[in-house]
Amino acid sequence: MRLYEHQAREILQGYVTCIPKSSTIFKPEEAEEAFLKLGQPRAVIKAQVLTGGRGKAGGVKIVNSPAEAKDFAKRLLGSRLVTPQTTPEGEEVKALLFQEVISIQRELYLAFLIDRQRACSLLVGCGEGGVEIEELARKAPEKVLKDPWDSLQGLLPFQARRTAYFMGLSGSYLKEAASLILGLSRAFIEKELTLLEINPLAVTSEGSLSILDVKANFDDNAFFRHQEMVAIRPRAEESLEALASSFGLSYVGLEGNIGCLVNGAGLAMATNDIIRVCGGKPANFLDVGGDASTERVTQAFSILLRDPRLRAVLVNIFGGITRCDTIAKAILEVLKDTPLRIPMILRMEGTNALEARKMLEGSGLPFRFSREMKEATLLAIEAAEIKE
Amino acid sequence: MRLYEHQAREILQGYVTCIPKSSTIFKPEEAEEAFLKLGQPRAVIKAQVLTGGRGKAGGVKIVNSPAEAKDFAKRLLGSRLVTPQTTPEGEEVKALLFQEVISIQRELYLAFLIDRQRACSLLVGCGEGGVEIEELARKAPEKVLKDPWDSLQGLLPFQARRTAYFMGLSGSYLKEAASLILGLSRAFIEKELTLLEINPLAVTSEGSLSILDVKANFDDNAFFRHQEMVAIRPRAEESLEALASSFGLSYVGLEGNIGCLVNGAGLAMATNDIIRVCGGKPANFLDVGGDASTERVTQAFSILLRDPRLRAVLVNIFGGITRCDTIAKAILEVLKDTPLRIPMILRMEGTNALEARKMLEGSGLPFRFSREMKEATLLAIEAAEIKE
Amino acid sequence: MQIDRNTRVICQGMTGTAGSFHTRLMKEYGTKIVAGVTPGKGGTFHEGIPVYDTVLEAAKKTDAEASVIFVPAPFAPDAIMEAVEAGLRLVVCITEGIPVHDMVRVKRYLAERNAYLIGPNCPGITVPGQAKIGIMPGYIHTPGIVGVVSRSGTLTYEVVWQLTQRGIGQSTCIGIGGDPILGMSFVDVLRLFEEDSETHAIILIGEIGGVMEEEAASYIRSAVKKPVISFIAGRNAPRGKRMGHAGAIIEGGMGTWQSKAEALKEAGVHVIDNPAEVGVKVWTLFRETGLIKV
Amino acid sequence: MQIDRNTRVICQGMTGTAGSFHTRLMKEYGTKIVAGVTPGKGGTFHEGIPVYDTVLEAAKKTDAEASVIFVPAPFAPDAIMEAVEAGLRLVVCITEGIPVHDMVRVKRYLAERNAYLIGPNCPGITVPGQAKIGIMPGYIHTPGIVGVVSRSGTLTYEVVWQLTQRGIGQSTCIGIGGDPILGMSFVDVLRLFEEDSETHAIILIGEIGGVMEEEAASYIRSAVKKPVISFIAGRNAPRGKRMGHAGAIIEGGMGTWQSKAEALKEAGVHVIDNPAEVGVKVWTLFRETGLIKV
Repeated sequence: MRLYEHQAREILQGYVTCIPKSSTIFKPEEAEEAFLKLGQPRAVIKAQVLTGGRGKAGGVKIVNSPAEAKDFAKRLLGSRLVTPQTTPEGEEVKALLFQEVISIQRELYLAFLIDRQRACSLLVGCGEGGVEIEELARKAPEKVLKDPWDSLQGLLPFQARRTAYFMGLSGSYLKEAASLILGLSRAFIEKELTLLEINPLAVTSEGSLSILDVKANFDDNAFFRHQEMVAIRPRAEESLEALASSFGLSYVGLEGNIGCLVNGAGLAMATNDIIRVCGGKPANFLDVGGDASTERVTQAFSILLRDPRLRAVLVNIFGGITRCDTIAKAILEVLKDTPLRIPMILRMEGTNALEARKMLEGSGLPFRFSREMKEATLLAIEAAEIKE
Repeated sequence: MRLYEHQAREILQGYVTCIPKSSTIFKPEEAEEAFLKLGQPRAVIKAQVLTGGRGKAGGVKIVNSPAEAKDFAKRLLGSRLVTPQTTPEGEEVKALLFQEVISIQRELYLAFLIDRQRACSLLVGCGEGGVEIEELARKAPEKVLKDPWDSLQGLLPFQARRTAYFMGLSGSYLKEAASLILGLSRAFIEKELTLLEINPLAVTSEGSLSILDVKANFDDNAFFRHQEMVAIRPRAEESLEALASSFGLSYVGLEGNIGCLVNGAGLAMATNDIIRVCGGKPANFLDVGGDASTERVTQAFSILLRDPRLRAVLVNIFGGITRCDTIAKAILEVLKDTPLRIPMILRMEGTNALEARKMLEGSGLPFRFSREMKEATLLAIEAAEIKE
Repeated sequence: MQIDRNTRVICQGMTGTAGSFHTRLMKEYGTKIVAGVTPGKGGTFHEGIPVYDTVLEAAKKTDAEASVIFVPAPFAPDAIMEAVEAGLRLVVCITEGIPVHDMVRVKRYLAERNAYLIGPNCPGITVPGQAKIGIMPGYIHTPGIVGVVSRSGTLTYEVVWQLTQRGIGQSTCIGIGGDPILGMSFVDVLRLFEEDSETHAIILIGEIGGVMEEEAASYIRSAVKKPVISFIAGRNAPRGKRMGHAGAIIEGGMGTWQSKAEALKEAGVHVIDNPAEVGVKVWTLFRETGLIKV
Repeated sequence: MQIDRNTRVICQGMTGTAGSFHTRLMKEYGTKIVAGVTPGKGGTFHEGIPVYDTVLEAAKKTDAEASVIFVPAPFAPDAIMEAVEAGLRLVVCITEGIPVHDMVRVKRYLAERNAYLIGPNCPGITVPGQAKIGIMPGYIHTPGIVGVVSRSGTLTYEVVWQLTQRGIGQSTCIGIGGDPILGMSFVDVLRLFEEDSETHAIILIGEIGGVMEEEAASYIRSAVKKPVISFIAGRNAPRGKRMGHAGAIIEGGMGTWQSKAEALKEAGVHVIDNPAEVGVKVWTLFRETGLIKV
């Protein structure tokens, strides 16, 4: 789960001290109060979206009065911000962060993530921060320190100091940065983040450090230990993706017209690949996962069928821990309430595939069956074209 | 720091659930209320002392009424409990624990400690508990499981289950014991205990587990991280040992008449040894430690000189990180206020020994000097005998 | 790591729904499931198999060498460590949804011990005609000369099934799992396949993300003599919204389909584009290289 | 582990009171102190010696091989790990009062790395006439053939001084420290002494408590050919009030003066009773065995 900047700040509160004063608003009416609460002549307002490039897209502004703040809030809240990293529809702005204006002397970069290869935590530090960091890392990799560390020992204080030193900090900055880095490492472990990025970390004109922006990812598998994360989980009604996620499904909307329902991420990607290879366009990626219960698959189908652009549905199931009869049962369950208006091509193989086929054939509904992935794909593409 | 049973119970509260209901009193007037608060027809009252064998010494009793409770409390509070493990003077009873009476079906044994050789934590479990455990461990070592574990990983759940299984527990007991053992392991690590012993752990007639007695040692070096332990640290006025400990000194009262002040535990023991070998009797063990400040040594001297039994004082200092001139300064400091009524034999060698000797000789006070440990010892013994 | 019909396997979490179901299927396939482990249920029987409280006890009593794990994610890391500590040389963890920080700890634990872990979030291992330890459908396999290794579950079945339908048998099929942190990696399995006298060719099924395929490519280039055929899923996957710069800084351009496909091709691997044509492409290739004689 | 006048040593915590004082004494003795480390004071000079922010930087710039640590107990475990991680092959930790659970973690860290740790809570190591890394008074030493190893600080000085006064020189003196968990143990040092061509006899100064002397005895019996003389402090120490049964269960009768003395005697060690007579006893013994010729 990607965290909004204001959520990430909230989480860091217990771990580090150098977070600028801020507050978050969800309605334009709250803008003036938020501005006044900061108690400063100016405030920076930042659109809360889960995408980069918001600055250049007009999602960040320094305002000089409550009125100006309200104006900007009115304009931005509820609008859709389009950045180079979003789809053309952009992302809706549902919250704004009001923050005190920090005068920056120097920008630094810090990040924590999981090192998959070495199976450990990784601290990344750089003496230069900002949006050009990737470019810098490519051109001058020696300027970026990548320090693997042991989650069991925790990041050691000397590692934190070493990184701070590498970032060009000395004297009191060295100590302040080391304690900041240690605090972040604890947040990374205790909150089970898979990414924690501070960019930029500012050296302020007042001579201290300040976290200007935070990006954080929480491990969805760890919800069972983190009620505080469950509390801020996107609500199911916010989007199809969120709805799917609330049932443990992985759903990504695409731009085509063939709805796909597949078990397993690899097979789901391969199914999207083959539709493309054969000349069709998938409308979504939908993985019902391993060990899918009837209820989960039922939800998957009803989410899938909500998409008005669909011209055909391709179900590609290779049973393993997921049993094909479970899928069949779920399909019949959904179609009891929702009549099927578009062709559905079913390809089922693996555990209990025969039982599933029998159940579906017995239903009298107009399914088309195939035992081959390519044949099923071609049938789906054909059906989608006819319907169009 | 050894914890009283009631303090150890307090500490375990956040970690485990199966602690019997109890309350602690410090005055006889509180006895009736404590009895009534338990809300049961009977209560077991236990003297809070830092020594074993209190049961046989009359420090534990089951009472059947508030009046009986008050009676027992009056008799015990303020008295000195003598057990085979105390000095003949015994240990003063300053608090009583009132606990619900548990009906015991079976007694088990659990302990956590530091394994010095392997430099790790050690879990000890046995299917038989009670006071005969040492005997059992000697006669049938295969009945005692000693399971080393990694403090970094923490005790792993399967290790806890394995130990519970070894202790002969199964079914719901297995799970309850495993979760108890895990809770205790967390307390052991988080509270920086060097010993945590549950003996006996009872299987009750009601079919659950119950911690009947707890012994715990806290690592004195870890006070800087544990304000909650600082809060229950014995107050300096409680005993000479506590007073010494409050200044970071190690003081143990003995039965002789030669006061010893030495730097370093090894040399302090060796000094006591040589006094014995030469026919004298040390009155105490007093190690001023490494890196002794003037203030610390001043306190050491004034604690030492409070002992009315002293007939001579032997100061044996071999300077290393402790500088002899620091010691000399402290001696002169103390003797400014407290006139020296008994002979003091000074043996100083090592870092800044010459400077120290000069300072002391210049004071005009009646010190006797020696550069040899044996000679100094003989002088002290001689002095103590004359004085007597 | 020799797995066959005599390999004695215990099942952790056997008394749960998935554990029960797949224990039955494994037994039907011929796998020797000798015990189950469910704490608190020791002393009972399930599906005719004895259940123990601890893996240590189960392993001692049954002389087991391997374990397959179906316990829920919150308890699976402990189950893995318990199996390894009890001396089992192969542990297959089917469980999906284990938090990544837990797996970091498990890997740390494994690094100091001597055992193979397959998974988690994997279909397991099948030696066709001998034994399957995991959840792969049994009938899709047929004995033969191809070693199959895959990060995916169901996509593996798809590929194996295509092979079997065209008469191409498999020596061993291993699904290493789809999680960020895994027990055995592609390289670990490639090493075994290269050494295995039953395996004459290798199929590697990858996915976008991570750099495991790139590592495999570099290992193949240096140490694998047997022919390798590969399919990488996700060529047309939507580029996920990026979150910060850290991932890009670390992977440095790797992780994409292009990066993986190029690395593998440079290592002499045949990279196949159409997932439905793996079987037929392998068949053609084997004809050309003489691995199949007609 | 070769220490001599050319060994380049850094001092962690050099800018503190004890660090400053003993750095001066070490330099006076002839030890090559090449740098100090105090985070936040990098770039300055102290006692004419350059100070760095990190050990890594100090080690790189000065080519140091060893470190001596005077930093306060709460920060000392980190200082030890920093020194080891920076590649120093010998770390001497003088600091006393490190919590035991911290040292457990440090030992875990050291187990996976390649360095000698002496201490904590120890006087350090002196090679008479060459260098001292630690806080032993310099003048008590004289070069010679006896290796001294001890768990005690000041008692070591006492014994070394007795030797020197009787003209018996030392090859190396090592105080391993008095804490429950230590870097080098008696056995580690005995191994070095046995291999060291400069050392012809060994003095071992023990204390009651723990089982390190018993371990040493068993090692001496199996692997030490050189004569060993020992004094164990605490024969007349009051038996501390016992707390629970766990200690007794674990040590199983070991840890007492009797247990240690007997074990050492059985291993052929000369155990001396009077701490004031170590020097004279050693002298007599050396005369008898020909290690001193008159």
